[in-house]
Amino acid sequence: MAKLPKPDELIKSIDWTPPEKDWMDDIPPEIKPGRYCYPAKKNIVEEIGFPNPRDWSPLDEDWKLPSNFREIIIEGMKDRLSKYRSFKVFMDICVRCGACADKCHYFLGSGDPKNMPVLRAELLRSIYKGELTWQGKLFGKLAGARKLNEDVIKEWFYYYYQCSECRRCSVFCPYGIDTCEVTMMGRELLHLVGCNINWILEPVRNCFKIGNHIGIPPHTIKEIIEYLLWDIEEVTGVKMEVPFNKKGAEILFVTPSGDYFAEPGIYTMMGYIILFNYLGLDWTMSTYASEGGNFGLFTSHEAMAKINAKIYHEAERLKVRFIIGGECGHMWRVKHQYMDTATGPAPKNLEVPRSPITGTVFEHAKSTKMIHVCEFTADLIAHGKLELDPSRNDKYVVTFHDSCNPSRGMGFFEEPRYILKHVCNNFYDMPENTIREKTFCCGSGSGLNTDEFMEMRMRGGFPRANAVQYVRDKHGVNMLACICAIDRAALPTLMNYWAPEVGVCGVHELVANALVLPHEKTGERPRTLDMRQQPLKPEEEENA
Amino acid sequence: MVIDTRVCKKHEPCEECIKACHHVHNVPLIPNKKHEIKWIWKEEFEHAFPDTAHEYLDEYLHEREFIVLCNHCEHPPCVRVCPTQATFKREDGIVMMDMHRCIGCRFCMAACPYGSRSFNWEDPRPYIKNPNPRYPTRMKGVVEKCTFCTERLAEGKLPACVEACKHGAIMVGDLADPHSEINKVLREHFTLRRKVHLGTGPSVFYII
Amino acid sequence: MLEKALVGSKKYWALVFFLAAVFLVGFFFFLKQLKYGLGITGMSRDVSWGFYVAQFTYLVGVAASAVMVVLPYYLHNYKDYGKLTIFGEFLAIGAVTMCLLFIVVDIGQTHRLFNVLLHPTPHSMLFYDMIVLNGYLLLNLICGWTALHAVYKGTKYPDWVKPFIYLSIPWAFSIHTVTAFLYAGLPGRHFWLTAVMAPRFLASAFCSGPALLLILIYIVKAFTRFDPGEKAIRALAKTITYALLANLFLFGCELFTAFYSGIPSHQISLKYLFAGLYGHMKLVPWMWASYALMLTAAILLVIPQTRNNLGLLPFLCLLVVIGTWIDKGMGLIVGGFVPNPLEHITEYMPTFPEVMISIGIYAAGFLIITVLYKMAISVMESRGLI
Amino acid sequence: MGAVFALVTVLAFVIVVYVGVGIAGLRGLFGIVIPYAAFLVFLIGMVYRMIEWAKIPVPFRIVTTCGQQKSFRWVKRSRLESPYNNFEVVLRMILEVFAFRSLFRNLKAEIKGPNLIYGSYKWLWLGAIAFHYAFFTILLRHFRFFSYPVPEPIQILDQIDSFFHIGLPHLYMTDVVILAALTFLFLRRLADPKLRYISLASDYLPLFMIYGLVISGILMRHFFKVDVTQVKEFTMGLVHFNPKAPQVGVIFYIHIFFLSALMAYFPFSKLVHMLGVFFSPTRNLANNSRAVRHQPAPWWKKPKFKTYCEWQEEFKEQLIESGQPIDEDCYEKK
Amino acid sequence: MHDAGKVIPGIIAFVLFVTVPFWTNFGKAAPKPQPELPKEYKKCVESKEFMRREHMKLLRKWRFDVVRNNMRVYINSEGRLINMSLQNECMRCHTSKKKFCDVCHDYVAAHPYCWNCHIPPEEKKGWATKEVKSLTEEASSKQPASHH
Repeated sequence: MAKLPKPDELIKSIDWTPPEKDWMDDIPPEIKPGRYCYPAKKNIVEEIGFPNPRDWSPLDEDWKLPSNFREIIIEGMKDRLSKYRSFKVFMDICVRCGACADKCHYFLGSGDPKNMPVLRAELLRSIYKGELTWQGKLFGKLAGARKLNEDVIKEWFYYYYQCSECRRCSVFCPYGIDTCEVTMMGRELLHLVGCNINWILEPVRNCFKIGNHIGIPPHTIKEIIEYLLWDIEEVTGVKMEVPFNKKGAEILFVTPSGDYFAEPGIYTMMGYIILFNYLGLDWTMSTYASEGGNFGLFTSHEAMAKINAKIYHEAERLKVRFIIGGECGHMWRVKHQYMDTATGPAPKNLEVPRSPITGTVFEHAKSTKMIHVCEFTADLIAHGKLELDPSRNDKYVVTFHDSCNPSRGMGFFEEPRYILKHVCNNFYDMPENTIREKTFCCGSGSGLNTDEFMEMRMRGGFPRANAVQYVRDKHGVNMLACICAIDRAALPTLMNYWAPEVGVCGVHELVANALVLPHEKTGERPRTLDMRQQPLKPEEEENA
Repeated sequence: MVIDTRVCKKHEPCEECIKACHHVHNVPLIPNKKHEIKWIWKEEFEHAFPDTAHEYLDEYLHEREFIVLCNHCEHPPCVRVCPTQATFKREDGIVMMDMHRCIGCRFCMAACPYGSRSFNWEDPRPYIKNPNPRYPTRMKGVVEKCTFCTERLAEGKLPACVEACKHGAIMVGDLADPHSEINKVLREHFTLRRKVHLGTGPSVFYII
Repeated sequence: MLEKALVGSKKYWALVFFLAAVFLVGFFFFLKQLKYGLGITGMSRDVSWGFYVAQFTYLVGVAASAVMVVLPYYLHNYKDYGKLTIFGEFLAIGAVTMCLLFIVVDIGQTHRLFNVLLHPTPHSMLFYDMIVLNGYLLLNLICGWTALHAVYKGTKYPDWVKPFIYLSIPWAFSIHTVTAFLYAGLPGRHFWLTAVMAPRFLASAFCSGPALLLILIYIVKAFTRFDPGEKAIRALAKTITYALLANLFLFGCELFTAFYSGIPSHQISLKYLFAGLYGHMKLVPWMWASYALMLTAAILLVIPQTRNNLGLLPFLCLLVVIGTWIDKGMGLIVGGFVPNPLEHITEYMPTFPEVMISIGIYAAGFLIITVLYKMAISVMESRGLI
Repeated sequence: MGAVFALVTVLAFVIVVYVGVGIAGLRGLFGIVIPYAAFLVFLIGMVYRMIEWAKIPVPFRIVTTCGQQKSFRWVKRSRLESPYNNFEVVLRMILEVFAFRSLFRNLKAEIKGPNLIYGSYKWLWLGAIAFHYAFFTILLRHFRFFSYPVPEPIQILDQIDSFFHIGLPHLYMTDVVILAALTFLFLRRLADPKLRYISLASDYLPLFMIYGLVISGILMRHFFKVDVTQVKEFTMGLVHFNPKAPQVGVIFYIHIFFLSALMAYFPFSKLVHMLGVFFSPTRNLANNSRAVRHQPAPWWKKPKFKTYCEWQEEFKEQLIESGQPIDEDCYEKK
Repeated sequence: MHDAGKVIPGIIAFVLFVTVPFWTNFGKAAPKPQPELPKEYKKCVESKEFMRREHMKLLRKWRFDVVRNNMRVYINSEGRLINMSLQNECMRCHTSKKKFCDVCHDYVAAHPYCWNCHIPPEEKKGWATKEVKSLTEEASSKQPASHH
């Protein structure tokens, strides 16, 4: 693995001035360690059934592409141009105004000009023009057109796996051109010739075969959760329960497997469990549909649908009334924007979500019947159904990271903030141009949170981390709350690198900290520990 | 220009010069005093020469009305203040107006110590009964004043007022030419000029 | 930053729409004026400048006053004015815009406005006034905008703007000086023909402008979280006090010169304004009111107890604003024209359309100020400065 | 490179017309044949592009949400940035098309020491909006050559545009604005290294063609005068399908040729953004995909996946071992 | 086609918009301006082509020369001397503004404002239509706030 430069060296190395050389002449790209992900293993590609499985490395001269790769790609491109209006329109209408250029976190952190969204799209657009339009064929480079060759494939692989599909550029584009769509198409085309990355395909394979990204079999899931239940008992003094595969439950709860696998996601998981037990919900989890996340989204539309379909399938089998989804970014992009047309309609037994506690009917989810756990909790708080003691989070000065997908693919800004403002006393937003619809990616989105990609992760995460640094220095922020499993996995590393002393947590971890359980209310057993089993009020402990 | 006010006195209430001028130049007759346009008109002594008037003046002066018009000053303040050179001094000394250029800021009106300038507060045409087809009118929003009949001088004619005065009370000539008739008249008579102390160097002389 | 002015409370939008509506009403009357000519105003052959030019003159003063906060802050590093300078500069932007609009409506041939540029005439004071006013607008736009932009970005203002800030200080003096020269350089207008015209202009500017700024700040304070701090308000009140005293003193000098010398032409306009001439006394009550207000304000401002009473202060400022507004906005210009050079008396009062157009321009100016202030406050809020 | 090519192309246009009309006298070709042909290409090309796009389905609701979604009544939602129904989408599109909403949001990033800071940057918005509105006004103004009597609104527009009497004929304000805006749009491509890097010949060419169009128009109005009456007789002839090429200066033919070139170039270039913006799925859809059932694309097939029963079979042992319920329904069906 | 309900009206709107000049003129006769030329004079100041093209520039130059330079005689390309005056020279031959100037000006919707001041031959009678008395009343009613 490549050596990671120190933060100050990294900043100094950023130069946004592009080289004098024309970008079309600058291929194949110099594949730099720390900036690419390892290719998918041969057996995994085989198991998924994708073409051209082989052992190869991007550092090799020969990528062992199929001999007819040009035809494959061009046919694939034609096919997609006729299926996705977004793709065709985005190929046609870009005026290269450059408004998107300095909006991409990977560009801001790396200065690599091909990370400018306009140019990332141009990598594909130039082939579209050169191979599929007469203008391009006739005028070539003057019309921004070029021919497809192996070097172009290398370039695509390098740069379409340096895009986290965060859609920040799309916010600023006067025509709403969404580089995410272009990257998705680029990746789909690359799959056709067997150029894919392991960090994405292995979870996809696991999801297909076992039920979740990490590949935890059903009995292990139960074990893990039981461990968490013990921890909960340790902290709260209450023995809680998590029903599995319970038929006839009212609610099916789905959350990314990251939440029951690793810190700090597990604390968020504990948060859900405490909340649901506090409310006495009739809920269940599934060890079959045990994945809320969806790495299929980073693979292809088909893979995405295939993973997502399990949730409705399970909801139908369990005869639940509606579904609650946990805190996850790209999961919610799928649930919000794709679920309906990709795997809908929702099975008949599902009803329009209605909070059993407050009676609120979630009209805005009346078709997909699935609500975000933050929506659920915010509604509870708004109706005064939760007894909260925000001072229990007083050791934290909290800021909130808007995850890309719920922000720009859903419009989900107020609900989590509303919760945070009720469960902790010290909340500060980051500077306005780095949050909400202008939020920055953690640097590791869309399946790029792998260790070999570390340099690019730190570079891409620089804008986000820099904003955290700002509130850390200004308001003493020491906790970065988020509603995304990838964030929870990627941000601790990022914070460690750029903004040490800032922790990462899910919103529901803080909810659970603040939630006053009935016996705590009576003073039977005051809570002294937080979800992490650290003292709630460190100073007092020391003084005592 | 020299005006022999003694002649005028004899022929009161003669207004031939005013009538002629205002007709030739299509000067409108606007009943509203505030919007009046005047190129040449009559004033009493205390108004025409406010700083020369005093209570012991002869009745004779009080009875008289004096013809006043633009003085075509040697150092015209109106020219100095005009921001567009719409009013300018020609080489021959005539202070001229370029109606095509005037923006109607009325700075010249504030600057002129003789009240010689009029502004078109409204469209003058409805107030012109009998226009002279050989001369243009003005439009609303510009300042105008006596031009010493440059259009007539160019044709070798005398200014309209001079020509109209049957009694020869008004005469014009070249002050720069020491042998001109006008210089002779000025040498022979004691004359007054209006507000000389302001340093504008008015070129209209009054024989009292 | 402009986007910050596009989101706001209902009250903010109510104000914006109200001002815009008033502006449109004024604009409607301006179209009538364009059609009919300036004859729809109360101006006349004798009083050829009126309300418009008077408002212009007054507002140049308001604009110039920005320097009273800019100078202590940037030159003397008077930190307490830190939050206030941007508001001063934005008030200047609004005021200069109004000045320019008053000139536009006062011109008889609006179409030919650009003749001033097409035929530049260096011997005309109006030419210089055009340069200094537009220059001052530009300087304040650059300085105010960049300063606010720095707040927006969370940085210090860039170095390149410093020369512009320093330039804006003498420039502020120049705009009012040159405007005074418009009047002071005319032969035959004895009321204006005085060497203390420019100092008088500056003195009245430096009390009326900061007074208006203080009133606006009080309004802003009442509706937002913005607070410039008591120290800043007190300091500004002192500036107003001294400038007001200077203004009254200079007027006293005028009175002395005119009446001790006994020269009639120097007295006559003053007599008209304060006592009336031959029964013409339309402006007499106004002028007495003006000086009564200024004197009252001066006395109360000089007494430290009343000056430091922060509840009373805005009302004292209001007295200053109204007093100087009448003095400069009515008396000074009209007084110069009555009696006319031929010593006829034509009185002047603005007509309804004339007042409506003027109110429309004030609405436009305050709309600009509202939008700029809203922007400044939102930017400061977003950085947690207020 | 691209800029030089575009410049050479545009100069070549001028030379072609100069030779064609000035020397060879091919007035009919340059005045009638080419304009008609170019207009046809424009009309058919643009309609073809729209049909081409419309034939492609929009399989997913990929709205870019820039504001709060509709959820609870007590949460203030953003109707414009996160439209929930078609009416709100129309509002969003109006803002986008008429006010360039997204460009208005533009920021400029800057690294200062260890900090990444974002400044407001609305110059591009200003340049773009000035250019487009000026162009549109000029287009409308030209309607005076295609109508008789000229409709009152067009005449009023003309008078407002030439409100300030500068020169004779009066200078149009839009002419000044469009020249300034074009110059800005051009210079920014040269001055910013990032933009220079991404700019292609096809980015400079339309700019230069519009430059040519505007400059030839201004020259014709103010300097190399042509008999405007003859020009109007000709343009009226065009719309009555009875044109006679006018005996006027070459400058007029240069103007017409630039216009023709631009029209013909339109459907095949990035200029189709004029219509494409209406087809952009991230902007023209409502953010209501959880609330309303939308039709999937016709080609879309429901995915095949491992069903629960298949999965249960595979993990039956572990399920029983860990005490998780076994779904008996799986066996009943068989 | 997808979204035909929106796309087809869109296409129709587009086509209608860009073809405005064609369909608004459809069925109307193509007009041609016929300015009335003086019968007794054959030659204008300069050639017909020059005058059609550049008369506004020429008049502008004249106005500058006469008013500002006190030059009143124009020497044309043939060496002929001409008195520079719109009102007194041009309109001597072109005896009608309506039948000459306005014909083309109206046709191309050009509205020069020369005639705000200069008097066209057919308007010799003047414009004072109102009685002086009513004018006085009107004027005083307009100035309610002021009187002498």
